Amino acid sequence: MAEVKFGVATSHVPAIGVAIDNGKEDEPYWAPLFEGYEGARKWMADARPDVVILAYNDHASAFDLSLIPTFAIGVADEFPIADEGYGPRDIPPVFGYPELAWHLAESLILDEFDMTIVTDLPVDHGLTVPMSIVYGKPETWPVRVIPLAVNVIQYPPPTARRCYDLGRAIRRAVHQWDEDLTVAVFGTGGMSHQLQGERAGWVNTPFDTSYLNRLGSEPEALAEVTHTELLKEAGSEGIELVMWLIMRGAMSREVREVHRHYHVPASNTAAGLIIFEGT
Amino acid sequence: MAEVKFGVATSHVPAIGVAIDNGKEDEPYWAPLFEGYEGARKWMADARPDVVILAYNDHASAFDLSLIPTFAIGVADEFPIADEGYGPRDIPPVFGYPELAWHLAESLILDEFDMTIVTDLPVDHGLTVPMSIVYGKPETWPVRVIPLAVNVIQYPPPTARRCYDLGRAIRRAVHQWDEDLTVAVFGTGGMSHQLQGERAGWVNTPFDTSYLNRLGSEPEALAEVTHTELLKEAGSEGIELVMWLIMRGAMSREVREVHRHYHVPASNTAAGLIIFEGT
Amino acid sequence: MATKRLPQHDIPGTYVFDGAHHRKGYALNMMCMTLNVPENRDAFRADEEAYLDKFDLTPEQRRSVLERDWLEMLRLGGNIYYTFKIAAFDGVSMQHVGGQMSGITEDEFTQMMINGGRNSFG
Amino acid sequence: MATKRLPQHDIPGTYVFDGAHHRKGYALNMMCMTLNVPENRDAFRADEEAYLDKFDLTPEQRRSVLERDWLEMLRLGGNIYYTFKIAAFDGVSMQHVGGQMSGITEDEFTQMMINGGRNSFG
Ligand SMILES: [Fe+3]
Ligand SMILES: [Fe+3]
Repeated sequence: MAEVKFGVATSHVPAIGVAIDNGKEDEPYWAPLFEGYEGARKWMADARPDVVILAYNDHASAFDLSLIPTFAIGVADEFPIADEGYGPRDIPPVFGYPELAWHLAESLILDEFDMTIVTDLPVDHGLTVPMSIVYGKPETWPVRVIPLAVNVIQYPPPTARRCYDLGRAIRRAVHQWDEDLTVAVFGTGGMSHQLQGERAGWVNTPFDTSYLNRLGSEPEALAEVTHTELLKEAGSEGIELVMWLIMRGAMSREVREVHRHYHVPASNTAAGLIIFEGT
Repeated sequence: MAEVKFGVATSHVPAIGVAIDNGKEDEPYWAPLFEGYEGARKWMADARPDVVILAYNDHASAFDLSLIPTFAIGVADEFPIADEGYGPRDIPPVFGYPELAWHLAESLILDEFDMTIVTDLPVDHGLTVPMSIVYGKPETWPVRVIPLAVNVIQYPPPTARRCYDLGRAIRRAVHQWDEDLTVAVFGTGGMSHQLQGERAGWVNTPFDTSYLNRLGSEPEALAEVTHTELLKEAGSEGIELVMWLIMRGAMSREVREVHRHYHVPASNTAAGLIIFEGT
Repeated sequence: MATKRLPQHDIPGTYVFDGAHHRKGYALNMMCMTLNVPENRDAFRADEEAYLDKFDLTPEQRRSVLERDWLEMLRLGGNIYYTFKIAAFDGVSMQHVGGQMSGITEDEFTQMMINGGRNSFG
Repeated sequence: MATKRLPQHDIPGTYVFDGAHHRKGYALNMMCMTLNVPENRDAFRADEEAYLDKFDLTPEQRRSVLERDWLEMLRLGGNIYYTFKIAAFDGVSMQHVGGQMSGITEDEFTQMMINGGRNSFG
């Protein structure tokens, strides 16, 4: 039986990818951030999930304003690295798991989640930066990935509650799959940040700290946080935090926190990372 | 206040459009079908809704296998007529209602329906044939249309229950809109037919008759009909009937049936039409 | 990995276009999709073989297209809404295609529909 | 038709990209989207004015792009993820853009972030 054993939530700031790709991890600006990622990489070297289901948002790479899916699941064999305006990152392509991805798509739709099923899906920093954070710079990614693209850049994103419930449905579907597989679910984006407007640069460390503290123990409460509160407290781009609840919903009720890191800034963002193991 | 007052369910067979476009309505093959549409056209001439929300499925026109939305709502000013392989139908373009469509999109997503929001949407016979059935051949369509494209050609479509619930959510959203508008909701596709396989030509008149009989009075029961039953009883393409439940869900609990028509065949399909007014 | 993922749709003479069919027929169906564009129809008309060379079809899929073997296309992952674009290109009717798939002539199929359609099977 | 459709997001200095913004900024954002393609970046580099002629921008949107007025682009329906593609094209940083939008220099903005970001506003 396949099982969701691990949950990872992490920011996916593009500049983190640039720092990794250009070997800047030890520079004074970046060192404090990457020191905190060391523990995640060590943990991952042991955990070695077979499949990662990675919830992220596309940032005008695969999708544009002509068509905006709320939830899109990638069922392809392979996902190319997107050109986001300065050439694609020089990293390996991402290999999918079409059989399991189709099982998820079918299960989720029959479970009344209105998925968009996508085959042609270049993946951008939203997906690739979390991969780099926990896997570093391997020749090939040692895991198969099922991308789950969530709209958060067109208002309204799915609610926190809907994301949490999607995670729970993902857990049910994975556990119906008859192959022995260890699955990790990633929720990415956040933490507090605002890229735009006169309030650009917004960071709310008390809010982020509380979010990290409550994610393991009080996910149902976080599922009730409204878009308005997220926009106000976490910033206009901090609303990405709804995707962390997909991960949390996919985990067991009780979880064990195995690693946590929080640092300001990574570019214009408060960067957070938290890892759970199921019980 | 805007109000969903009318519900129309009808087949959307492409050959019906061809017959209308080529003036074949009086030919012996087609006359019995179009005689039954007379009542619908007369009714529509009186009913004159301001807006039609039209649930249909795209048939490899706007979408292809690279991206399959379960529910896509069209928010554009205008929807061009698709070229389905033999040139676009010579009919007027379809004008949308972006303000109301965006209100619906936003309301539905906040109501936990995972809509895909589409601006670039050529519309095919799934949408245009129902328009021709009830409006004939006007110079311009006398109504604004909000297309709601539902996947039914990739298994699995949304469940009948999910479609019915979407209809109910559409009703709630329409009734929150502060403009005096009369809204009709169309559910299209069906009735029993199978285009493919050794069983091609499948028609199940007892099933269709029962469906017509129960749609007004027992929609909750029809919402429990499974995909397997629909595939078996209504045929592989008859599964389109789930879209009729979007219409029914959007209507009041009690409805008055104002017109009904059923004829076999229209091309390879059992053609049905039923019109409800709200109470 | 013998997970039986789908509810059993064991319906004789019926091909359910599920994820497995999607994967199997991807190139075939996407080739059909291109026939929505007039220029592509012209190119297909000019040289079907050369046109098909541009797509990653299996030899069996390629043959089924060239031979207009509608049932074989379904078996090889075709989706009727996609493969019917070839029939539309040919100018043949849904009754022709339905007849061929069910082993009767177009006239027989048309008459069967007029008589109320196929009411029993298998 | 004064329906107030959205929950009030009355957050100072913050532009919520809702349906109204989507409609207003459609051409502007779709123009930005084209910069994902290298050939288009070359064309934009060769002649910005001529490149912009291909899109249905308002005169104000056009000016905001040519002048790299990031805040004005937002006001005119720009979405930061789209308009930032112009900044990426220019090779300027998110701190430069953030500084300009909030009325401080890039260095001041960078230092503000290092000091823990903007913790109060309005
Ligand atoms: Fe992001
Ligand atoms: Fe149809």
